[in-house]
Amino acid sequence: MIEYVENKEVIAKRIARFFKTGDVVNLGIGLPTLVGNYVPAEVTVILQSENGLIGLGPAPAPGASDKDLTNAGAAPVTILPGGAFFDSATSFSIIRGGHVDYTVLGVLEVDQDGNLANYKIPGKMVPGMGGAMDLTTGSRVVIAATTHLEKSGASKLKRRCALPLTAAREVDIVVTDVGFFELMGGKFHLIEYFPPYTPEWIQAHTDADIVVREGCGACEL
Amino acid sequence: MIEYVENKEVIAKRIARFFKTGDVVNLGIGLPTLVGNYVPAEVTVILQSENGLIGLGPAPAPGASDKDLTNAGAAPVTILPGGAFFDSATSFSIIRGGHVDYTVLGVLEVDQDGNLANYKIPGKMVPGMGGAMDLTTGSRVVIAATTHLEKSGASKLKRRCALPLTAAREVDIVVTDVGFFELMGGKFHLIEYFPPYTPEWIQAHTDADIVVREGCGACEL
Amino acid sequence: MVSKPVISAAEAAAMVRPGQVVQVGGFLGCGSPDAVLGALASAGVGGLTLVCNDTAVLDEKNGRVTGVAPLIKAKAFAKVIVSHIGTNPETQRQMNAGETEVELVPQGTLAERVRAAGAGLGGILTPTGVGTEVEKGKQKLLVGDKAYLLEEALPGDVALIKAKKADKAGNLVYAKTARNFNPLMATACKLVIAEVEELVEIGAIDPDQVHTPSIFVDYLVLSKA
Amino acid sequence: MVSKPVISAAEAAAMVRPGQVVQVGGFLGCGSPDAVLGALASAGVGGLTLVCNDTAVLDEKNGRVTGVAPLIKAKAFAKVIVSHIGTNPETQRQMNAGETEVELVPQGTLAERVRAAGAGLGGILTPTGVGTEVEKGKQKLLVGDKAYLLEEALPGDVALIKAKKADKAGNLVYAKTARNFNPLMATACKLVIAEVEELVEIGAIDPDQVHTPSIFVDYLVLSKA
Repeated sequence: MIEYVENKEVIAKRIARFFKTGDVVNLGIGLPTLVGNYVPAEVTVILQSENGLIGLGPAPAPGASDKDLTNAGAAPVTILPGGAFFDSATSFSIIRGGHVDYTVLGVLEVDQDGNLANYKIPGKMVPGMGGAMDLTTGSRVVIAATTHLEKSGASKLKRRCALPLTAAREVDIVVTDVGFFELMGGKFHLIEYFPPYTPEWIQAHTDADIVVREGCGACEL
Repeated sequence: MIEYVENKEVIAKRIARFFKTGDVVNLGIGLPTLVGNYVPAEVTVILQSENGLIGLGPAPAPGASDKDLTNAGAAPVTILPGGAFFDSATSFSIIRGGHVDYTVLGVLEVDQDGNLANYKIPGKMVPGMGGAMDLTTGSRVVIAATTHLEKSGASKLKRRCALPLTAAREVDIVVTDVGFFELMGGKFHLIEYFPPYTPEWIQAHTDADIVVREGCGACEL
Repeated sequence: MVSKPVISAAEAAAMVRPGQVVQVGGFLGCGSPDAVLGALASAGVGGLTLVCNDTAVLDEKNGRVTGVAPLIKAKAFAKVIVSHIGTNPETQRQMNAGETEVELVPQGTLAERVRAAGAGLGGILTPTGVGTEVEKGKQKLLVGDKAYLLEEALPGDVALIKAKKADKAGNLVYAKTARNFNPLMATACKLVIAEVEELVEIGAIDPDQVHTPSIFVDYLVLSKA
Repeated sequence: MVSKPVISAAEAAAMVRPGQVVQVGGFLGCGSPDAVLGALASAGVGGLTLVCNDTAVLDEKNGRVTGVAPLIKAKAFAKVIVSHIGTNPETQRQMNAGETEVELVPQGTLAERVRAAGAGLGGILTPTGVGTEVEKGKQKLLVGDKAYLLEEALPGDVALIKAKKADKAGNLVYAKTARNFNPLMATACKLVIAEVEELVEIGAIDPDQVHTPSIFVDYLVLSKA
């Protein structure tokens, strides 16, 4: 009997492995931000932040923050040598224009048609979409990052999103703490599972159509 | 008997008097460029050039030209302190966005409905519209600058343009070497005449409907 | 070049009339014209429509109140047009209580709508929002075989923006990510008031490095006057 | 940051394939990538579509031949999409003789169409050209009570652009009016080759003063290599 234990590090670690040197990546607020901590030292990704910079660096040393230099979550950040600042129109030209390779974002719901909801629970919580709709529309690869189950035990991967959509059929990859999935033909295709979870456990605990891709293997993270 | 003698200086001098300090002005290639020579010393206009600068200065001293600094006619120019350079999208945002007060441009034909033709004589000469269509669409006041008669003696002011239009109903003011006209209600309204020409001479030598505005007076230039 | 009047934050705030559409620069407070916004909150003007990236941060427990948040609290706005309200719970409360109308716009669409107004365009065709609630009430057009929403230009009456530096003619230079919507709003409004930290002589800014040309700017306010 | 390959003008020219849409920066030759254009003329590629502000200056009598003019003379283009051909009589001759197709586009519309392609927009609504021959074959739309033409995005295969300075990552800074269409074309094409006069180390350009961020640029060519 496998017990589910939420594990955000596993998600961040697996996502970090997708990137190769030179890729332009936008990491959403929250869980996706963790991905930056696990990019291998030999890979140089270029981080974009939609509030207006490319070449995002690590958090500043204590006391060294600059009121004019924040990320899209208003946290103080730094810029790496060779980075650049620009206005919001240029920022979203970069995003919508297809110049971002990967966008990683958090999820309220994601379904097997590649739909994603994360900006609005009508009547309850309405943070707004911010840049997420443009990011999912424009990025070459959209990665949804999410724990596999709600605290309640409900599946975050759905047959069909019930909440208002942030992105219609835009999600390419979903990485949870039990495995990584590609979206294709209206199904979640399991590409890798993260032990102790097994393909059987994943199918039993996901309220959606899952295909175990030929060659699907275990991935230790 | 008054004999018509082409006089471009008169046109340039009269146009220069329209401006007040702070006005943003675009002067087209050719005759309109002369206007810059006659702006009164106490008036500071801001000249815009659609190839990407604001704060156009005088021609450089001989030997001091910069290959990277030209006007829209590819002539070497200078920039005044407080000027700025920008790309072509920004340049036309300034123009189309209504941030240019006056545009002065040359004419093949201008008619009493405010139509203007200056970019194409089908089968003969097709220079292209360059920035003229945007300039006439976006500028607050469009001034057409033209000699009153062709070399042939034909009227440049028409009832209806025969050539393909650069601007449809966009011309506000026409200044020729015999007088200055406002376009209103499908007629040329004569506001000032330039002696030795008289309102009667102008009406007799213009193939269009001319109203002599009440208070129309002589203007010595 | 012609010099622009340098006025106080209070004088700037007094130019904002009830019912106007006010575009305010800043991204969660970074790059907001705080002195002018403070004066505007004191002036107590109401019934405004806000165009801004977000309604900034209202987290009084932790002492973090940024950008337009005090004006939200003071109910200066009848309507807000923004991409994000998640860091200002008061906006959401007012929305749910029917006190303030909230129009949520994707951030890139908001940027293009403001830019389009400044550029004299009627609007733009964006793929963003197709297949979502954002497409409600909008024209959908095909270009080639791809669907786009027609998003209309969004002009304003007054732009309250923030730059790092101005010359006396009003040429502006922004700093780092405090740039965001500021240069766009400078083009899109009838009246443009720029708050700056530093004022330099005309000619002191390299014309290749001007972010907002002077002709867009009507008044200057010094952040600490 | 990742460094971009520095290649020769001939290597750059060899990347342009027959039949491609080539966007070339420059305004009557000011800000054109002359070394790359020279190599392209030597390479003798044909059947291209040119997107450029104009067809530059061809005035051999007075020794003035700039920008794309030699390529026009060499009949490299099956089609040119430009705002102006008045300073290159050979373009007009080829047009009248039916040798080259010429599409004239208002300059501001050309700038927005190129920008729209780079920005992932399907197109823009512009008032420019309403009531003229430019509106032929285009959708006319009302926003409020004003008429606009729908002008579609204009993407390219290859951008040949010119900047004053690059760092090794490919961040670009333009000089004066040599900027013109260059930054727009950098965003709108699959392959972007930037000719520069000066190459500096990564970190030597202030990130607030970058005109074209490095991610748009694929290759660098030194003007005098």
